[in-house]
Amino acid sequence: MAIFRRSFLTLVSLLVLLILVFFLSRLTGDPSYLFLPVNATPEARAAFAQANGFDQPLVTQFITYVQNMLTGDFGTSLRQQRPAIDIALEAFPITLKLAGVTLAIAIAGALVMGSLAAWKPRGLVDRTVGLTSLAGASAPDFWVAITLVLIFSVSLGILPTSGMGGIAYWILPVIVLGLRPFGLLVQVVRGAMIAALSSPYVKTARAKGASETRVIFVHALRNSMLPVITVAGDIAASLMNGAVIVETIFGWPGIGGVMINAILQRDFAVIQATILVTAIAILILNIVVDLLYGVLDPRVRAA
Amino acid sequence: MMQLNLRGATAIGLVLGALSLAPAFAQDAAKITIVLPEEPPSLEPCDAKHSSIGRVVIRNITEPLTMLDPQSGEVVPMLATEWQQVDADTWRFKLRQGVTFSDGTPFDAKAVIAAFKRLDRTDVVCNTKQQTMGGVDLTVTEIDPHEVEITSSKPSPILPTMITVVQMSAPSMDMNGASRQPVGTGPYKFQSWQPGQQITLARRDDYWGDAPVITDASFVWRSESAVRAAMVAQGEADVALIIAETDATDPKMDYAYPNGETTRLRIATNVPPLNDVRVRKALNMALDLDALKPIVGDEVTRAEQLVPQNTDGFDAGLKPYPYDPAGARALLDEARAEGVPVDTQIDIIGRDGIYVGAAEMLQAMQAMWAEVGLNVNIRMFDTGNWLRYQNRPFPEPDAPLLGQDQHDNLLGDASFTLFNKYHSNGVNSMLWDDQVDQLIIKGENATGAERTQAFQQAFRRIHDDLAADIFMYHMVGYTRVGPRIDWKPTIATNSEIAISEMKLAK
Amino acid sequence: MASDPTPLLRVEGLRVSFTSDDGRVTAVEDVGFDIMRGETLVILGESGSGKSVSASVIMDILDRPAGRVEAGRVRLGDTDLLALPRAKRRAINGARLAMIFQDPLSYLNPAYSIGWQIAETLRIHATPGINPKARTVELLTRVGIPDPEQRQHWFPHQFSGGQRQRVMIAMALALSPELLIADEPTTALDVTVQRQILDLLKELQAETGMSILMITHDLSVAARMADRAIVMRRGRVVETGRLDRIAASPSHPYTRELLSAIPRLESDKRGGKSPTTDGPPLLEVRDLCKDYHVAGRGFGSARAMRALNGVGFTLMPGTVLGVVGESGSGKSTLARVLMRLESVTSGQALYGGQDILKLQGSALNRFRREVQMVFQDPFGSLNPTMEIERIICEPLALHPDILPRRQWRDRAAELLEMVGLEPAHLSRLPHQFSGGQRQRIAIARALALNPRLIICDEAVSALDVSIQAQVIELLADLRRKLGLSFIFITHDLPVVRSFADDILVMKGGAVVEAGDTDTLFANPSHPYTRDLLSASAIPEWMSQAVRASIA
Amino acid sequence: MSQIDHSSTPLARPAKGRGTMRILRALVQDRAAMIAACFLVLLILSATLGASLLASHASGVNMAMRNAPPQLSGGWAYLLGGDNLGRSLLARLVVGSRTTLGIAASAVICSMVIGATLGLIAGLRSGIVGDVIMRVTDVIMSFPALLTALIVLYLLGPSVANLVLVLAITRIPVYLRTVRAEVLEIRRRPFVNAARSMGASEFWVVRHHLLPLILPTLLTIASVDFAAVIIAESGLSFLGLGIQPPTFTWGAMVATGRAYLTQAWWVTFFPGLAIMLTTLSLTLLSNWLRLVTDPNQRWRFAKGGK
Repeated sequence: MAIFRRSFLTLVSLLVLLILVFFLSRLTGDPSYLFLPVNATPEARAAFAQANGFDQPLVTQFITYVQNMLTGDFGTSLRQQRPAIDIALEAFPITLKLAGVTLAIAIAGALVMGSLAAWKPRGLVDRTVGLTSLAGASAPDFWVAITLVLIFSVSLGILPTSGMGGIAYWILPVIVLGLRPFGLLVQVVRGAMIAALSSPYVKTARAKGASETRVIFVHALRNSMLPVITVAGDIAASLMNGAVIVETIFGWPGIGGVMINAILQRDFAVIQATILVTAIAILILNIVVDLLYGVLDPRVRAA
Repeated sequence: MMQLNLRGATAIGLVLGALSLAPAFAQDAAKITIVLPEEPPSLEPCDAKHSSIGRVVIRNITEPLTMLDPQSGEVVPMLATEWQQVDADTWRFKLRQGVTFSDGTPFDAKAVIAAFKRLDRTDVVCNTKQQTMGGVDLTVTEIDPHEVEITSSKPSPILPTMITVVQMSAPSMDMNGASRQPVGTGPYKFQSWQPGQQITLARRDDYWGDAPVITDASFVWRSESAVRAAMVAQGEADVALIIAETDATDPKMDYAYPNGETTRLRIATNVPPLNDVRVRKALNMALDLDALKPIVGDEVTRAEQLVPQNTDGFDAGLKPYPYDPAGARALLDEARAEGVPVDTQIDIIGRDGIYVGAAEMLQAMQAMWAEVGLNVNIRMFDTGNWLRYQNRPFPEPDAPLLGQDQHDNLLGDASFTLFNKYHSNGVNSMLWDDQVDQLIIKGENATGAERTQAFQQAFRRIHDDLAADIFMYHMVGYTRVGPRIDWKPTIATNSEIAISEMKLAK
Repeated sequence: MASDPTPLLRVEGLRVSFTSDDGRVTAVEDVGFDIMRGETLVILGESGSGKSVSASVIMDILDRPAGRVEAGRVRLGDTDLLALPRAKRRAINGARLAMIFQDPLSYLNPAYSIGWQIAETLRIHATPGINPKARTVELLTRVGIPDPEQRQHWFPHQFSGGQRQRVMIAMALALSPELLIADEPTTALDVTVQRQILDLLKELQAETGMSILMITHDLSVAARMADRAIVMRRGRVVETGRLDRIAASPSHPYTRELLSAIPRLESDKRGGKSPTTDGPPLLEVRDLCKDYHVAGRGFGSARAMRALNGVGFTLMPGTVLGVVGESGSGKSTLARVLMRLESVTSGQALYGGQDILKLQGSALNRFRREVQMVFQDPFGSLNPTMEIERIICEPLALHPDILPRRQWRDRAAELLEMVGLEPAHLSRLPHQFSGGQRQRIAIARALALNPRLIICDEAVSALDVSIQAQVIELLADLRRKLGLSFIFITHDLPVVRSFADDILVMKGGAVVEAGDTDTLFANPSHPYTRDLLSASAIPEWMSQAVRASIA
Repeated sequence: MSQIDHSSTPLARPAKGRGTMRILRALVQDRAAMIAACFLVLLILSATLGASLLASHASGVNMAMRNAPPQLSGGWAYLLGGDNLGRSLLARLVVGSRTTLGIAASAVICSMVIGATLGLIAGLRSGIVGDVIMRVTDVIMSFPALLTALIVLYLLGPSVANLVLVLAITRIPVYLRTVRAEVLEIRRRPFVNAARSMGASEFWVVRHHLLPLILPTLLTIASVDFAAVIIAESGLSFLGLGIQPPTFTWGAMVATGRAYLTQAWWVTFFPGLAIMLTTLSLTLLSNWLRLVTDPNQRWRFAKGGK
């Protein structure tokens, strides 16, 4: 029930988002400057505006956009002269793969490291993890990316510089992209685990004879998952919008790069299509997160 | 920390080595990979002036009727073997025989007509026509299957130069949208395009000219210069097009070459204090541009006009303004004394990334102007907003602005530059000078020495008398070429890469 | 019963210390005791006496690194438990030693089904011949969970408190341990359920012959269960022996104090009825009803749940009304409704002739001055970030016209003294006080505005018995001095006996019995009231022994 | 530090300064927090005094020292090396600290104040108002930050204030959601009910009971967010949408220095290090503050007893 309500509300916000994107993006300037040569005459610009419908009042343009959308036409890219939705749908799976793998690894790593850090607060693991997560949060990702390429590809020659391919091609992008999520998640896991490890049911488990490993990973961790899922959901949402830096540096043609280029190019149809795709993905993600709450915490399921 | 990183890296390296995760870089001898700065938006031949399209298409997939020799700047035959002017508006071109498109269609007069038609399409933005032919309309008629007549709507003394940009695409090509699989007469044919990842071309066995050495070429793209350079260093690619000067660290692989671009700051010559020629001269004299070369590349040369050498109209006799801060100060004092508002804040309309070091360059110039007492402020824009300031109507017509600009004229004739940039009616011009206007019109309608002289006089007046711009450099590009192939980039490389010219290194 | 000369478990010279704000504090000092096979040993003591810490050491579940065993030995048979490496030590838990806890809701893992949790014990100590699934159902059946096949898949929150404790017991008994440690197993439960659980434990002990180490602060529980008892006080054992002997001749002053609570609880002498029982009533409540709407907003039908059903009573000035009931009886809802923290569905509550349920603005503000509330949880009801002075002065700050600001500090000091604390405590933070002290602070706050009525919602339930007695004494004292009226809400009948003039017994949102305290205790008419009374009663043998010893 | 004794305002103040002394004493006892505090004091000095003193050193172009490596010989100016225009990196770090800290602090404070206010409202009003606020958050989160930047800067023009606005808008959801979650939990606690029963208004409850408890969490997020804002600003600088030269921030220093990574690592390394140390100090200090203000947590981090 709550899920339906939530989905409905999210659909409303999706609509609001599309309206905002449509009108506000058109406030960022006339695309003819970017698509016509620098010596184009005012007449040529007028012709361009007319050909693309930019001479119409904004509201008319929006109505046309919505009408076309209902027939499955999401507009044509000015730059590539092909359906904008194709461009978005080509790029999105790549982002999804990269984000998915990165997030999975970051979560797994954060669960293990965060648990160990919480098991002995102020211990060696705790301090190392704390420092890593801070470094991850404060190091600019383009800097990290290029430094890693210079070390691992150029100096050591053991990893490919960039591109998509086998496992070796994933290592650097996943590290760069995962550093910040890992840093954030590990802190969340640590916090939740410190609380969980001092909660009564952990004593019960110990009294039953469960080993410390079992206590940490079976009893405490399961109960620490709710905040982790919340934060991971937020991170996933931001990754859905694309990992621009990583995508462009490593040559992964994901949706973030497409979106940024479209914004910089004033390619409105593509801006709208990419935001539509990512927003729907985020909507689905939110529902999945809500469902996960129920799976992880039976009390939520009952409510 | 650095040490730790390296040690950790070595450890990981050993593990990876053991698992042999490292990719196999070894490539087939005659296959090459070229890494570009960006993915082409399409492979539309009529939009080949768009350099990211041209790099893939021109002279690989499609070819023009005539071609500019990058070394001499002369127009040389390509798909047309010879041509002659019939009258002021009309030229005749003899077509090369025995040429076929990669889809098997013969190349003949009908194909030429179709290719020119493609240029006139209204559904696709074909920049080529807009950019290089201005308001000139061309009509092609068939004389016989191997000869065409091209008529222009106004006299075109340099028509053979103008049509170097028209790519001969196959008549069979779809007229809807921008093509993503072009068909042409070139030595390579389009093979595949994995969006976002790579475009591959394969050698044609039935090419009309000499068979090239390279059998297969793939184009990939990385926006980060350091990564492009690293790919060639690693053997993942053979050519890294346009790398930053800072990444061109290996003299064995990296080539510096003039890339046809000229940089300047365009002065709003109609707004005080910039409407005073002394202030404009002072702006030029206050800069020690020789000292600032390293910011954009040690190999750049000082510019005093907006076209490179080998361009018809280039005046080799012009000398750049000397670095003379005292002189600049004197000029400013003089102007100030006459009531010119010299101390008004002057704004630079800049664009980060227009060329490597663009922002630093402005900051350095700003510091030097501050030395002579000029109050210059920098305003940086993204490309879209910056472009608004390039074109009439100008957004802030009453503000004393300096517009950061970079111009390329690869067509070998100053007419492609002068009217737009300096004529009172030019869309990008901030200069209103009758004498310059007359010289430009005179040159455009003349041929031979008369044309050259008129353009040279225009440039001389613009630089020496009017100081209409702050001229900076003829720029250089850097391209990294891997050890496997034998090839040198040229002035044309930014916009076309003829793979057929590449050889395998011995 | 215990004829085997070697004890099952022997604790010797145990010393445990904890890190606290003030450095290391010794929590347990030189504690030792034996438990024989098949016997029940009760550790009696109040919170902070070290009884739970001792049990934690036996089970190796001490909070670390804050807690540390400094000295002592714990022998199970021939094994010194403290000398074992962790893995070996853990293998004993669940198999030979088992433990159940006070609050089964938080001691059961909320994320797993109860069947899974019971079977886990069996899986950890994989024993050939035992099928975890079948054994789980068998255990659940034995502890009296209906429909165990189905309910083994339920989660802890889906059970009632009593059932959860049964599940706990099933889990502990999975491998028939030799010793069961029960740490306050019935404290959080309603009195009627308490007795059922204790009976169950006794039955199971008879069946399996296990020993039980029962930790409690509750004499009635001890009396029901114990063979022998030890009494702990401030980390030390102050008394050891058979419980009847301790009751008859307590040797330590503390034990005497503890036992003296019994006659006090049973006495019918109250703090003296106030003379001002004539005149108009202070509060007259008529036919209060309160419905909750359950289920989601928006879609679907909202289900109504009746929390209050026609509740009515009259409170005279200067008198004390006790409201008694078990969880879910609606007694707390009544308090919240009267305090205007919640709305009602229907009904009236006349205070000074005005219906307080309809008050708005300044009239409501005036009402809030005159009626104050003291909450159950002394840890939650004080803002942990505020100094005591600010806490006590908060009502003065909310009603700034009563007292000029410069007098607040003196007023706060005066109030603290009134509730038996020192004015020097004004600048401390709540966490620096014990539960009883915090409840005194809450009372001081309630007194700040010179109210006429104080509503106490389970105000002493979370406190130790002796502290309970002290707090009630304080309230009775205040009532005498200030002529206050009280509505005193509790689940514990004996607690109100010495304090309340009239009693209201509630069940399922309705009043089942109401009347004068003496009459009600002497002649309970409703079966539910009788149940409540008998469940919380101290066995006769013990009261007699105690009375004899004190006399 | 003022966050701590703010709680003693309208109610009678305990002997003034005693609280501050207690906190100072606690600070001296925690070595890590002490070092962090010293670093931040140093930073504030550099942003105020230092930036004024060294302004000229930070802007003078000296092509002879272009990308000069860190050195002891050239006097203090080139201790950390020179940047791509031969300006003293040390001077630029000091001068850049003013804008960096100014922008980051304003953005963080703006988003914190707006986010926390909306979060409080959403937490206290579960009806339509709360729903609307939460959906607005969804929209902000799905709205690309770059587009926000372009829109704001196009409509309002590039200025430091607008830059702060852009950075603040994009960070609001974090605070909003956190505060809402905390409010939902805290508002059920008995002391909130106690205050209500005494006649406390909604505002009073927020001011005296919710905010003091939420503040430590807010400060923790803010300290990490500080780095996020600095880095986001560097990203905008990189696209020409950030701060306008000749003004610069550490983020902009990293962004422009990145082109020289192969030749002159120090040009990006030192500003990067400065960002990291600042974040580290803020985080250490906010963690410490949380411990000091939340006594119930303190035992967990007690020394010894391993």
